[in-house]
Amino acid sequence: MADSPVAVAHGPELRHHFADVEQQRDAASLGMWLFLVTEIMFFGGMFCAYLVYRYWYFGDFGAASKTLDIRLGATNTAVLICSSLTVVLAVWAAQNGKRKMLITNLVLTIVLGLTFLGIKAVEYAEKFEKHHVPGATFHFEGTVPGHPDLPANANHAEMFFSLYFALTGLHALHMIIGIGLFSVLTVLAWKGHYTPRYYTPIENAGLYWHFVDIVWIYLFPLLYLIDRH
Amino acid sequence: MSEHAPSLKLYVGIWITLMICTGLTVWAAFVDLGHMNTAVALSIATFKAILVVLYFMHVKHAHERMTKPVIISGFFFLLLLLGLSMADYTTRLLM
Amino acid sequence: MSSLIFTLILVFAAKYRKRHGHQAEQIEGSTPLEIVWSVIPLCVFIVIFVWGAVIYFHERTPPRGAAEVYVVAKQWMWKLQHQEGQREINELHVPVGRDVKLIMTSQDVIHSFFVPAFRIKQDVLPGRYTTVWFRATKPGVYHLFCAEYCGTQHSGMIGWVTVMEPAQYQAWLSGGGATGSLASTGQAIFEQLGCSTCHRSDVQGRGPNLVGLFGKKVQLEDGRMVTADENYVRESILVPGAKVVSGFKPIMPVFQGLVSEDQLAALVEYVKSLNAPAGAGGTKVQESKVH
Amino acid sequence: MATAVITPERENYLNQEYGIKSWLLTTDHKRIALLYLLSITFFFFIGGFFALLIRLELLTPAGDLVHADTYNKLFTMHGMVMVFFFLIPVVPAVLGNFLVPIMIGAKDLAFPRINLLSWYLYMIGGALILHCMLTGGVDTGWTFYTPFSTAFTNTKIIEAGLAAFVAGFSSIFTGLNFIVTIHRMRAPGMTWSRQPLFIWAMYATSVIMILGTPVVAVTIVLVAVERLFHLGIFDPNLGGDPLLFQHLFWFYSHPAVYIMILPSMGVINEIITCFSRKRIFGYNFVAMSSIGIAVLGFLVWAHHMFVAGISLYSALVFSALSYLVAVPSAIKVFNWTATMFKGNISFTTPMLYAFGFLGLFTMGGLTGLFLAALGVDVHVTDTYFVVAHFHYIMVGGVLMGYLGGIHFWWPKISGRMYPEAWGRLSALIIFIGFNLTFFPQFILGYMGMPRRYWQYPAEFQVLNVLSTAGSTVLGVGYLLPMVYLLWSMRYGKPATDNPWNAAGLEWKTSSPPPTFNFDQTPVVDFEAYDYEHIKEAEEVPVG
Repeated sequence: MADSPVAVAHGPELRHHFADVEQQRDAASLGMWLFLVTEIMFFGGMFCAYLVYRYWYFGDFGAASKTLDIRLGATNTAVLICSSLTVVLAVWAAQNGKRKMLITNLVLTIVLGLTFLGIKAVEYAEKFEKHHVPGATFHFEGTVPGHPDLPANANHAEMFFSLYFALTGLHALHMIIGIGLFSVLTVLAWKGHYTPRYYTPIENAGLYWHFVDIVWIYLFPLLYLIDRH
Repeated sequence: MSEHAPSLKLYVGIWITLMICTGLTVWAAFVDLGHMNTAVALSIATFKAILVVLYFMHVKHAHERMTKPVIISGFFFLLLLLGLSMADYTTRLLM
Repeated sequence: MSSLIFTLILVFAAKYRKRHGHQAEQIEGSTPLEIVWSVIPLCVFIVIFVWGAVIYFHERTPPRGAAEVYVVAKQWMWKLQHQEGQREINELHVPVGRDVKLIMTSQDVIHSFFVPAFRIKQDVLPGRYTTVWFRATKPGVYHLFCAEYCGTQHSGMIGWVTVMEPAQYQAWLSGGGATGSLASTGQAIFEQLGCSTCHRSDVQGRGPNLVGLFGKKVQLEDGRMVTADENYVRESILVPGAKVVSGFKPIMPVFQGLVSEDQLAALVEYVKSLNAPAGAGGTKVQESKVH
Repeated sequence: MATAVITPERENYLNQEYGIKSWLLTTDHKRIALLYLLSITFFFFIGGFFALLIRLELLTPAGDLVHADTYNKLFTMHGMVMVFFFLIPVVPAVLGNFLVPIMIGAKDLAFPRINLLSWYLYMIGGALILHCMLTGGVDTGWTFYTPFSTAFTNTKIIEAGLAAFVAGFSSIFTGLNFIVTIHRMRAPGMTWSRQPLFIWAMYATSVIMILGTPVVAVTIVLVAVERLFHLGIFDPNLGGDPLLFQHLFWFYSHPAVYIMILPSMGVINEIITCFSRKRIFGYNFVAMSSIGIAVLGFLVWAHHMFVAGISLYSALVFSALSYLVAVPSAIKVFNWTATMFKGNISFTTPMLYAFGFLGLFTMGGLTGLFLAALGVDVHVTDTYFVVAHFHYIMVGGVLMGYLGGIHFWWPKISGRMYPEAWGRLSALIIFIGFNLTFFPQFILGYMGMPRRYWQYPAEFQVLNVLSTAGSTVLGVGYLLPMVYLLWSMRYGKPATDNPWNAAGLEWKTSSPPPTFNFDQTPVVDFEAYDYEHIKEAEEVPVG
């Protein structure tokens, strides 16, 4: 992603080409939402690939999905939901001019984001150990859920892991960008850049973060919970 | 940017609901519902996403009128992409 | 329609060209007119659509009893195998007036089998079969092109389709150096790979009995029904676990990477030949020779 | 030359500041439009040069001018440069950037800095593609079909993909900027139904840019990771479907055709009304047909794949839907024709281009109907028929609209008039050269000559020679405007504020406009194309 939502924001003063603050705010908000729509379509292409192959190779996908650690996945979901709460609290604090609360919540968000990435790194490491990373060294053994004597096709499992890495990798990249954004915002908030009159960057970065959260809300059941029963 | 300031209590309430839903998803995944498992998991995910969009992303009280149409059209075109692609994949074997 | 528009534009351009002291007459628009020129084209479009769709449907549905030719495309040549066992490269000989169905696959990238004179074109994909059919009506020699860009020698991946009178065709068939029908080649491979130990036709083996299988609906282990067509047989050889027949265990080894596309074509043809009344490969060849 | 037609030069966006920095760091939409004009023209001539080499190679049936691999790279780079670096940005980024804020009475786009960022992204993408060309190029065709692109070619796919990816984000940000601007920055009184139809066209274009471009971006990413990290998403050896790439690719690349043509249609509205001295016939229908094209355009992508191996049923659905999208295009053509009815038509250069547009676009559109007809498509797809078809739309349609627009607004952009006689001459040369180049290709395609052929059977030679001859004429036709427009910047007659006596806000400010477009925010109390109330000029100034 070449650009960050911060670029949507403007200097604290009313920029010359807007008639009033309200117009400026509405424009920034609309711009951010349009950017999120492009993000929906961006992930959408990958979801489309996922959907097609899951439809074709449901059993093999189920087998591959079973090797993912559901506890780590669920923990990460919870971590992200908590970070969404801290983000929304940060926005509220900015809105109401509570600088200390704003900074605390921004820092908490960064910490939670890093926790998520840490857990993700543990999961990736496990894939390397088990040779579940697509490529020449890929190796997979497992059976199709519900059919104990039907071995899963290793090629199709490799496709699952390809999609797993593509989807979670892209998501993690968004997380990293988000953490970078919040780091900048924390510094600026420390310097007292944001006031109840002007906090558009906090709000837009928040929208971005929630979007990344929503992507994970879908990724979790789609990747971890195929045919678990 | 809603004119009525949303309360902190609401945010915490939404957060608790989201956490409960996460637990629910995991629990439901281990219950055998046949083909309904996927549907249940996706319904819960969608419910969670709607909560986040409406309350955390302030869409419910958005000042900017275009926000809702923009989101809806985003999802509409995503469904078009998925739906029309699947129209090919689901009918290939019929021949 | 286009000539109507061009004429109108030219007439308007000439008639209403700028004249001094002349004012343009303002017209706001006309909803009835808009509806007329939306609905009429739409109706015309629907007619064209239906007409095109009918032709397409016809083109995509091969008739029964067509002679079959297996086509394997690779960078940058066409390899063709007749049921009778003849092999050709970049050339295809067919008799006039006979339906011919091509069962095509690619060893590498996407190609496209294009014979302009027959109005047929079909992409040839790696990893699966696509089919196309035609019936040549006039003896002659026609261009065969690759129509999907496939690399350096894309424009060199061309050949000829020779349409012959039936008698000449028979002469050509018997003149070629074929070592036996494609099905019999397939049978040899079938035995060589040890398929026959499980897929037995006399008693129930560990694998499904293949006699009479081709073209039938098959119930799978997970309850789905599929038609045993060329693509199904192909997949079941390469990746047997993908669609296991109900009542059987998934014990067949994977043959992906072990059989070539040419061998695969022979195997598919052999499985098909098991449908023939006599139950043995090679009967079709004799039948066609009798004619 | 500088006869005192107007008072000594007023302060405007061109003379307010000088120096390289004032251009490279500008956030003025008009200056950014000029930056785009320069860079896009540069890429147009690069793409055109490749086209000329392709035509020269095809002069003879044997592949004798360049090596087969070189030829494959030539048409790939021609396609990539023309599609991603010329056709998609040309009208929105040059004319759109210049005109959208002025036409709706705004001081600038909503996000001026993002606008500048878009240009820099475009330049980065452009630099990447140039570097890619100079260090070996790509030979997959601009379509990057898998598995050829992922597993077989040894050329610089990743770099070319990255170039397209970055350029894609340039157009996403342009689209985003336009949508917000049109929604939020309109001057008082500028209601939706008072906007020029060019604005509607830009709005529809932006919608496609925002919704479609990310999908092709992620598809390129998937191809790149498949090459780099051996993730197997399109790999047939793992059970992947090569057609999935085509689905994702055409989901963007078909609507991309409308990104190209819609803005030119917008330009045509402005030109035809002005030089017929008339209101547009059926404003609402023309406006809505733009939106209709944008939405329906997303429903038809698999008509590029009728022989690719998609299911019979989905082919039927996509064919039927393809006809729906033809209806709004037809509505537009009928309305333009009706607009001329009982008008007062003057044959200025922009109007000649508009005529050219109407003729060539109609021709391209109608052949599109043949291609959408399943039965016919099987025969002519992937042949020169398709090549001719999309060049009629893209070169005949888009470029005619663009050149018409450039001439029409040149007085506003540069403050000078272009030489009218030369303008008419070049319009004529381009029209003749274009038809000579591309009409023979329809016949070639129908005869069965496949596209992307380096050598071809001898029976196709006569038509190929005609086509090559036409392309040289066309080349001259394109060089002419560049020369005389440059000339006019210095020696052209100074333009008045409204040389065409046209309606629209852009003609109510000075030529060239001041930095913030209007000295005072205008209040709009008139309808679009209000030619009824514009007094006929004594004489339309003809150079």
